[in-house]
Amino acid sequence: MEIKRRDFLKILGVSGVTAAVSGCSSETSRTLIPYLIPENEVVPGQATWYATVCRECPAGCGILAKTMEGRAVKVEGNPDHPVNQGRLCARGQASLQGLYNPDRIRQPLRRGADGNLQPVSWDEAERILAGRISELKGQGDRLAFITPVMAGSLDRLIDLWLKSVGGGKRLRYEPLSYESLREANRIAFGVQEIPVYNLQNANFILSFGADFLETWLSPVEYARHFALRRAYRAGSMGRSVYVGPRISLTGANSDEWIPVQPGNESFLALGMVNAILAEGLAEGLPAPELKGLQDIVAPHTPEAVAKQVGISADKIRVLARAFVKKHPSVALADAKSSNATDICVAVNLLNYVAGNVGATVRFGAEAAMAQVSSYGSFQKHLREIEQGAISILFVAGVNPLFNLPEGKRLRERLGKIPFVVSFSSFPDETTESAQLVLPENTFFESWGDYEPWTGIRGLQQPVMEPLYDTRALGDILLLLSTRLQNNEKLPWKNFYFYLRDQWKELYRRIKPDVDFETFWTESVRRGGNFQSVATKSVQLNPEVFKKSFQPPVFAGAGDGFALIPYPTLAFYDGRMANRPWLQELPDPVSQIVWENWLEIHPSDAEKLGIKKNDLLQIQSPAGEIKLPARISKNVRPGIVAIPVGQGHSAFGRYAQGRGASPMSLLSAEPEADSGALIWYGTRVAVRQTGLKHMLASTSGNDRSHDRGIVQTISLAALQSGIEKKEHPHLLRMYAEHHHDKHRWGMVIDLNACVGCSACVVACSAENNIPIMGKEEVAYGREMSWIRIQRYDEGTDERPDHHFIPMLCQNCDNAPCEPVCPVYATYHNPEGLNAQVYNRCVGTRYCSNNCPYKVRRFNWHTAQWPEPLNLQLNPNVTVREMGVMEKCTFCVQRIRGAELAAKEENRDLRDGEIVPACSQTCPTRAIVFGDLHDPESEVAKLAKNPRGYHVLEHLNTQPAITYLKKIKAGPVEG
Amino acid sequence: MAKNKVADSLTGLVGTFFHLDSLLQAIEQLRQAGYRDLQSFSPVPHHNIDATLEKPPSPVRYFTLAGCLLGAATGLTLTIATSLHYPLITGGKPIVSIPPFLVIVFELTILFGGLLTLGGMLFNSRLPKVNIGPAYNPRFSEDQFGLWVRCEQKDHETVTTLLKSAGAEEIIPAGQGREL
Amino acid sequence: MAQLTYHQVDSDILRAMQAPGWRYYTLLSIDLIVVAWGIFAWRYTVQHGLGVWGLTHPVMWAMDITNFVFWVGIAHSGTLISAILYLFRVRWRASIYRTAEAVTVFALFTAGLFPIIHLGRPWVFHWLLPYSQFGGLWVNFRSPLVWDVFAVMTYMIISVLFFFTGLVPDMAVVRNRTSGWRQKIYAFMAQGWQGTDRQWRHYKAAYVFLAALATPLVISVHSVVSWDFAQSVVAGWHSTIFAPYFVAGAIHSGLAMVITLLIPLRRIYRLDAYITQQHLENLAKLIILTGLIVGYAYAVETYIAWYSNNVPEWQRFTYQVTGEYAIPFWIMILFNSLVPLLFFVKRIRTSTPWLFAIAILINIGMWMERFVIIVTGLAHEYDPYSWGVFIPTWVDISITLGAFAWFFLWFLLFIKFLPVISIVEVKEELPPPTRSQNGEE
Amino acid sequence: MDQERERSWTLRPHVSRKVPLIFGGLLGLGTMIFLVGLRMDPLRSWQAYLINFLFWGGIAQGGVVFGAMYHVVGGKWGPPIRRCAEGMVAFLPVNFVLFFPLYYALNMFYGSVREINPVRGAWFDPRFIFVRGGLGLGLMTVLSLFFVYYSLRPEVGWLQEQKLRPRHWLYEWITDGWQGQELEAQHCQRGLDVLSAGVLVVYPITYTFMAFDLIMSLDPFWYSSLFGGYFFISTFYLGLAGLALVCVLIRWQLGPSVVTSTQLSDLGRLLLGFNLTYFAMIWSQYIVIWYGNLPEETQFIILRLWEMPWAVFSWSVFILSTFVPFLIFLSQKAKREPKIVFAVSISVGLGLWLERYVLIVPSVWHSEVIPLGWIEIGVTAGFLGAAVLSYLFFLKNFPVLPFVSPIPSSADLDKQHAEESPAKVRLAR
Repeated sequence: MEIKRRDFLKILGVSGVTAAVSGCSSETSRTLIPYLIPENEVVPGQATWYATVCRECPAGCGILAKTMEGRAVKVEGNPDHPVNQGRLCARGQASLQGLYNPDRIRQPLRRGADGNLQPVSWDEAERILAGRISELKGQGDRLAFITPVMAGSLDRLIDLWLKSVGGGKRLRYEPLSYESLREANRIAFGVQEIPVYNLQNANFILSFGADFLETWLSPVEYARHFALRRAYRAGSMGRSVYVGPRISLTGANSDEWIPVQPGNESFLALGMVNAILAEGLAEGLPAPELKGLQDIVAPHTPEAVAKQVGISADKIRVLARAFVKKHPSVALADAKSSNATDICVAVNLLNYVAGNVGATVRFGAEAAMAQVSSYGSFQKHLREIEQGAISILFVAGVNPLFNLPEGKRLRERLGKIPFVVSFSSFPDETTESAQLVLPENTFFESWGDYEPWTGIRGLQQPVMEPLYDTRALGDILLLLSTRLQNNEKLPWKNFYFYLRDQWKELYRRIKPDVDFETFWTESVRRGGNFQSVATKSVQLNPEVFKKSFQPPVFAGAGDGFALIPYPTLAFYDGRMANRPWLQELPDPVSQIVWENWLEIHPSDAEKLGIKKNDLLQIQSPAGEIKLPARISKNVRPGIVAIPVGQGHSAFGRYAQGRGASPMSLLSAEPEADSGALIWYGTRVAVRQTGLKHMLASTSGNDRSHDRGIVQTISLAALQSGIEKKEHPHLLRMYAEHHHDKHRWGMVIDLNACVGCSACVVACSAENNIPIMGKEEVAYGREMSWIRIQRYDEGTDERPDHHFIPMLCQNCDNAPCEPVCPVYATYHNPEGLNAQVYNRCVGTRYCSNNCPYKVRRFNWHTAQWPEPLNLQLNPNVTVREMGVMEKCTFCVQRIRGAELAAKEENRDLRDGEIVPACSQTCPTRAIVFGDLHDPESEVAKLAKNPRGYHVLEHLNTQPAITYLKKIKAGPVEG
Repeated sequence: MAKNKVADSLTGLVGTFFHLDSLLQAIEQLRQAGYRDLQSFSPVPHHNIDATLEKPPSPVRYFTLAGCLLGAATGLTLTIATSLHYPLITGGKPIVSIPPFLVIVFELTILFGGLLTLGGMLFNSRLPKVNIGPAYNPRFSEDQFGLWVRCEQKDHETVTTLLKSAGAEEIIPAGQGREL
Repeated sequence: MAQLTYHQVDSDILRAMQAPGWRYYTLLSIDLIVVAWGIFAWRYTVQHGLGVWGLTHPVMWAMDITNFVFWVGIAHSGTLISAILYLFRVRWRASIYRTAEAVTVFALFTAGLFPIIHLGRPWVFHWLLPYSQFGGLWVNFRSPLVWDVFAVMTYMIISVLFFFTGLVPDMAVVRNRTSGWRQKIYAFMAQGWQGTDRQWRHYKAAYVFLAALATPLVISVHSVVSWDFAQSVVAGWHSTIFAPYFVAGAIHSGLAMVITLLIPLRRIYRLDAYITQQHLENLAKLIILTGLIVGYAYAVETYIAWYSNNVPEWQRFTYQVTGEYAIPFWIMILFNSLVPLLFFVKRIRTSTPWLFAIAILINIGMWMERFVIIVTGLAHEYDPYSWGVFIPTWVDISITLGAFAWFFLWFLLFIKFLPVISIVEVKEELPPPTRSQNGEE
Repeated sequence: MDQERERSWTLRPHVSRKVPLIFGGLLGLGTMIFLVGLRMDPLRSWQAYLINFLFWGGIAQGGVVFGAMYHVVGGKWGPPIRRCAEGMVAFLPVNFVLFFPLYYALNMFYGSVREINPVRGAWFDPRFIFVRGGLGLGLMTVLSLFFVYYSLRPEVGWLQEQKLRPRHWLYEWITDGWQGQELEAQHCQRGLDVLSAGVLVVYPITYTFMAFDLIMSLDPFWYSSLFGGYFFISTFYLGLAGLALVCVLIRWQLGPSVVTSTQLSDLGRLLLGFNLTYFAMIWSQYIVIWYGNLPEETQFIILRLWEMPWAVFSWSVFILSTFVPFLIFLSQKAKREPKIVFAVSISVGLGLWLERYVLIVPSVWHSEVIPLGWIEIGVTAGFLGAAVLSYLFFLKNFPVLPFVSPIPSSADLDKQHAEESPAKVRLAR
């Protein structure tokens, strides 16, 4: 069968080439430098890898794009990039579906007389735009330019360009900004920055609502840190406690969840500081500082706080002690309430007294996020707009009309602007109200650089020709300036040369001992230039001693529920909602797909007589939305939580008309101190509509019913030293069969797995897994080969979520194999449970007989609307309707590596073969390798005393060993 | 009628009876008179007919046995040979896993046994036949019995009288009447 | 009263084969419409994929396989009556075995469709047949599905042979009573039968051996069918009792189906003289037996589910009793093992309406049994995350109805084209005409 | 007619005085050995006791069940065979009594089970097993006794009328309230109908639980839903073998006119049929367990089938009780030949004794030496003695040729009724 498959692939490859021949011309592609130097560029059926930067969120991870026949087919993390070190999150993996999104804007558009957008040529578009700009006659400040945080050459170019047209207002807008944190750092330490957090050194992570595993600052990096420190080493492991109104994924992965009303976090932090000082645990504080601190926290005795926050004073003391004793620890704050800055300040003080500042909280290398312009200033500009002070608005790479509260009023305001230009690659809420749309390349098609943290400069090169008639923002601006005869100010032919010049300056600054070309080539190849920056020490800023701490205030009726809108793992702020993979990716905690919901505590639901899937009307002073109910103990009573990201009115077929966006419920009033948008500042009234709306969940049952699928072990037991239990010698019904060369196997460490689901998307990308849509998934027909199963092992009071990646176990005694009448599935000599798609007749017996239920059946013919089909991996068959499919440890990668080894006639190296899931796992929870080779990592791990097989009693002898999750229990101190 | 071309001094007579006992009587009388080449026609089988004709038991059983053995052999070779020829491990079960194969063996045993049984029956009773000989009378299938006697022209009278005495309703000459 | 004469037997039985009236044609056309609808539903499936059925992950088999098992089961009583009772020299089978055997053959025609219908890619169904494919790759003889292919094929062939062998002498009768093209056909089927002593001798011998072969075969077939489930590791499927339990169940349903068909048959064609109340009562007695066995199996299954101390097994059982499929489950218990107990009452087992009603109920109950076994086993398997529910769609239902119509189509044709009662065997039961009798007359 | 009856009454096997003595001796010896064994190695003697309890009780019960079945289907082909079967009832009361001592064994057997598998512990409280087992066996015994009682009553009644026999408490009891032939015929008829049905319904249930409680559960993990069915089929098969043996002996005693060759061959055919059924039961369990490959099931099988020393036993069970009889009985002639039938039934019996042995011993016996020696032989001999004595007692007191018969079973009555039905299609004669 293998032979047959490869023949088939050759054919695919050829067709791929013909597809790619469509225009490989410009200099850019000549100036590309592949990550691994191949003999020649495009070889049919052979991959070329290019290093670039992921721009889906401000974290700025480095990625390697795998291109075949001139099209990118897969992205993986760039191992050289310090932020993500070769790993990617689900969003990063799905970035290709931005590039190949069928709803992309394919050429410039202008709004015609009939109010609809009509295609125009670039030339025409530039003419119009240039005309508009020249009308300004030097009143450049009537022009406003909104971009996200760009932290790189393009950012500077935009400033230059604005200057060249006589100045103009510049806004760096991020929906998930950290203004209060930045402000708090100024107040506490006098540095208006966002520091580096070294979670991997923190013995105790105390997170005040910071979801660092999903979206907070740099999730891939922090997930890695988190898992590293959580790993059980020398009798101990890092501990973590999550403080917040709801259990996020981060909360679910912490040892403890301390539910507090939003906004009360500050008092808890202060209470802890108070306790620490009272017990004299804070060492080395200069007397004046100590004195000042004592004054601030004096009113916040644990007892007082206990009353305010609703957790016992002893608990506060225990936490306080633990926080100091487990030095270095770290407290993180993601404050979104009306007193956000207070909270951040309080948390800063906590870190300070525990001596974490300088240890796990380091100033010096600041985060690009610090450059974000505050929501307050945004409001200011909007006011100007109302006064008609702005006549041209440029919007690039952001979608304020979706993300900002009071969307309707905003639209009206923008309506007041005579000329709105959008550079968006996709139709979205903002392009809806734009007069001119100049579609930008996706980052896969354009040059650029991005510096997420000072010194870490990712270099972004195009990995393929633009799919459509789109241009890079930089090029557009430069061409525009040519039209405006501003060449003397902006003398660059196109952005590529500007970028090079920028890096020349960098070159001069850091003076490496190579000539510029080598430096440049090397940087492009490696995907950037990475320098470490010295930590600078900070002292308390006297201003802090004058700080007074306010309780949170809420807009809306006092009896309403405090509303918690939260960005999600899959959609971030909503910008990813048009990626089908992410739409069909179950939310790890709720396991719901394709829509969003309102999360309410059972006790509240009971009061209001709300049942599961009841369609609810949620009303705030600012607006109202309708969402189905999800009743869950993941939120504390008195609050309701709604995931952000769905509810797009215009964002392509996959995002449009799904659920609703809670942002429209928020009040527009910015926070007093920092001017940040207040997320947790609204009370909403929840009412029944009497209608039902079924949510699609992939979880057949939330409990594991004593099936021992996720197994855990207590930290104590581990410390007392357990032996891997040897099974009683079993009499075999039939002789053992041998694997002559390799026996591929996998180890999955459940203690490392945080359920981030990156593996799921990676698998879809690698293995051409089709998406089915809400209705099919609701009926249980999703196609994912690997899934993150979530079991709630908790009590009635408190949920306790366990995550387990479930994929084909490639059993030695696979029950699925013998029942197949046509040998479509069999056990290959390397221990893989092979599945021969072309042989399958579709009796489906194999799936019935698979205890792990990891086989997927093609119920219908899979759909890949143009140009999504260009992403298909030519090394993997696209399955026909009526056949069974499943994971085979990425057999195509195994064969590839074996071939390579054969050509170089050497043995395979351990770690040379990496399946897509394992490759992308940010926490390195999944390890693959040859169980026959005793030196291989996987073989060693498989011997770990925590190891077990799922459903061992069925004697299926799986190739996957799971390592039990360690239950550390509540922190003690 | 190919056989009729064979001009033969031998001919046959067919007596028709309304009653079984008359038929039996006729058979006995004829056999005593030395006419051993008899052939009865009857709407139903009756052990007495076989008894009086003293026919040996049917050899069909050997066909059945042969069929069963053949089937079993086929089953074994089919399953084992094909599995060895393209050895694929499934579910850790041995390439030659006898227990499952025995199921196939069993089925084929029955199948071949059945087929050869039928074949044996057709072969032994000279079926199928294209055309029916003159000796046959449609009422033999309904409620009458017939007896065909092979005899020479000269014996016709004697045979006729014997048949008559046994109670034959009508007697007609039927050349090579043997179930042609 | 006067004895039945051979002559009368012929005319009575052949009466059924006279030209049909308008009732017959109405029935036939309605039936044909349903068949056509079923065929359309299948075509629709082939075009749009099995997604149009209610199947899902994890319930990958449901009504398709239910129908297969049900119809194979229906087939069994025919062989029981024609072969097994023949070996035990049970005389009363004579006048009903032809119908019973027809049921066998037609039920197999119906069952045989489903292994093909249920495939994801029916157009390659021939890959299931044992021949050398793709350079020497045959079928996987370890797969119960392949056993199925062999068992059902063998059963079909043997039953058809048995059926037609039994028909040969009767065909001669019909041949001799018809003329024109009809006669040609029957003459062909009669194979030139003349009823000579030699023919009878070999015929009888062959008949005995075919019966002797059919007996173990019929038991093996439903055992094999049961092993489609028992060989798996699915809790609720993997059970050693399945083979005998399914065989008993098969005969249970088959007998019910035979009764269901015999009652109208004897009424419409006035065959009470041949298919007597006594026959039906004997069938009812057999049903008591099979019903008891089935009930025993249910009980033991339950006991073992508890005794085995096996979490998934027991949870599946409780689910079966209380979950989405509780109603079918209780229908199955009630109709298959409790209702038949009514036959212990002589008044009930001798009353035609009661017989008919209960037979229908058993048919329903047995269909439900297969459905419950298949679906509940899959719906709640080992991995709770992957639990799911099967909800039938219009396509599932249409195909099922189509199958029933298909079966009755054959049966309707059978009534008109072949003698529904074995003429020869009935004659055998009569005293042969002898002089003495005539003396009396 | 009376003469004829008288003839068949006198036609009884005359057993020489020695025979009872010999078997009495065996009984005594066996009892002694058992008691000694209890001192030396209780576990071993008890397991031997259990094996024989199941074996000899099985023969007797199987025989009676055959009688009941014969009645229900309205068999006609062998009155003496039916009576020989009924005779086996004589051992059932003894067997019932022999159940009580097992109480002391159960604790020993189930101690370990309860530890390993506490969930089912209560269910395996010896007292509970003892009670439910006792009730089942008791019911079974009573039903069987009364079934035979109704079969004998008309004849004994006739005997009493004819004063052919000295008065005897047994006869007195049997013919208590005798109302004359005709009435009795009807009365006993009804009794037989009811009781035969009763026996046939209760037997499978009782023996299923015997199998589950006394054999399957000796292994704390193993279970097989078919095991109960398998065991009562096996027991019935055993009964048939025993019956065939007796029939041949009777034939040798009273000549071929009493037990004809045809009857023997019919018996042989039955044996063959149940031989196949028995094998089907084994196979249905084996193939499923082989294929499923679930440790909790396979261990039990592998240990017995593929691990020495038990493999030897298992395979000899297969050869003796399944394979050999099948081959031999394929031939028509063999079934008619008393000597061969005799040999085959011995082989079946032997095989099935070993079967019970290999089912029970490996579960409870965990030392190296194979427990097969004087204790086992002794205990077996004891049971043999008891069984034979009780059967002789029956032969001594009751006619082998039931002469007030054929008692028309209700099945026949139905058939007569059928004869009157308009159509004269004659059903089973």
